[in-house]
Amino acid sequence: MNGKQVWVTEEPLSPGEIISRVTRRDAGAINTFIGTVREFTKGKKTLYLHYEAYPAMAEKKLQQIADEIEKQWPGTTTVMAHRTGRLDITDIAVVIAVSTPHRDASYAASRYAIERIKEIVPIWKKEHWEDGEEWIGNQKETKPGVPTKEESR
Amino acid sequence: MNGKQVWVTEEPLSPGEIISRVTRRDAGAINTFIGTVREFTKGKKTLYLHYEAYPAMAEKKLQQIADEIEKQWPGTTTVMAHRTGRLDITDIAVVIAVSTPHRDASYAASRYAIERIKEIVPIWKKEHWEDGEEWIGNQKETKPGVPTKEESR
Amino acid sequence: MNQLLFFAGLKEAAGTENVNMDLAGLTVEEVKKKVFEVYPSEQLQTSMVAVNEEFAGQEHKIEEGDTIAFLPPVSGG
Amino acid sequence: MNQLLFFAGLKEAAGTENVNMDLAGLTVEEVKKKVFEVYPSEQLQTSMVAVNEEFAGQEHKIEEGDTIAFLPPVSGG
Repeated sequence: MNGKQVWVTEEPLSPGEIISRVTRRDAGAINTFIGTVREFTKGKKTLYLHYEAYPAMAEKKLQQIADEIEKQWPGTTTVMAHRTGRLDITDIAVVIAVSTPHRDASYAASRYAIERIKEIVPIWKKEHWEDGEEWIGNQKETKPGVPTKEESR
Repeated sequence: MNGKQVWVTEEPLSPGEIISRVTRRDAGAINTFIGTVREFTKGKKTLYLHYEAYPAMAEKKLQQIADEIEKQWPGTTTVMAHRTGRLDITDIAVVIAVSTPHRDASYAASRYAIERIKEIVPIWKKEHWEDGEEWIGNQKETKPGVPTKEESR
Repeated sequence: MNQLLFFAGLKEAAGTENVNMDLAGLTVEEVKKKVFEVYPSEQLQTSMVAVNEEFAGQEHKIEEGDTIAFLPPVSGG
Repeated sequence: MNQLLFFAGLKEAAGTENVNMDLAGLTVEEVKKKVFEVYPSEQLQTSMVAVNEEFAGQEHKIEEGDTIAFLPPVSGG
């Protein structure tokens, strides 16, 4: 595929391939988080999703998160990919893989990555149901317009 | 491969294949933990490892952990596999994959699984260095001979 | 000249994904007001603003050539 | 008759991975002592005992045909 550490793509994501990118001799633990399209949310049946990104900025922000992780948990390797376009039920929307010397950091860094993605990466999800569609926003219930933990310039 | 939920094998483990087993329509999150063979531990260079299991009991205990998880986090699907025999640096020793409706439970259940494996599953690791070899035990630093959290019959 | 980008619900509300306006010298806050006059969408109020692919605060000053993106609350992952 | 199983370091210390002994009626604690007389390995003291693939406490009574496994502290994962 490519040698990138983070990317946004319309192509299906391969967890196995992403895991192999973080595998290395000085790591003993790899944690992976995969977000998939769930059929029912709060009792409502989703038919499919559509993800839209601001691709250049999304990749910048993913890279920022990877850098934050490697600063906060030294010795961590992070690879993250987000898919855009139409995604059907069970399709993979996001894959985060982190490798660390020991397991504690692998869980912490992986969790940090997904929370930060939901906070600062410009990607949006539109849910399509039988009776309509809607852009989903503010999943983290952060105050609109205020980039949490993000330094405003 | 097979339709099992847990297994012990001498064959290489495929994270991608194991992840596909927990993928399902009512899950939105998949967390995976992979334990790999690290080259250096406390400054000492490992050449390779040898894992030995009490296979029948190990699979029983893995199944018990999967059952504990599905009781503690309803709606979770767990698949776990542990490799035995000789493993070289970067080889995968264990793969845990859990799928849950939401991400919180995926992290908690995955973490629970690896901690329990290190507590109650009869599998042993022998480290091989340039100048010797040693069976590793009691990684969790539990009191020897006392099965933690395990009900004695 | 500055390029303005709209995404997701905001793009649908504005009926366009990008438009050119001359906004150099204005602050982000002033830009928001000005754009709201042309595209009076409630979502503009709750959106973050990115200048040249970086989040920008209300006081940030726009320069000639800057790309200004209006980002509704994100929902990736 | 009962089958005894040794694993990992204990297997190496005992020089065998399984042996048959008649232990029915004894408790796990008594079995440990008896086996220690034959295989005086320190590791036996720090091992857990499983009877028929389930962890067994010190008071657990062995029955005819039970398989008894001596398990050094585990180190999988």
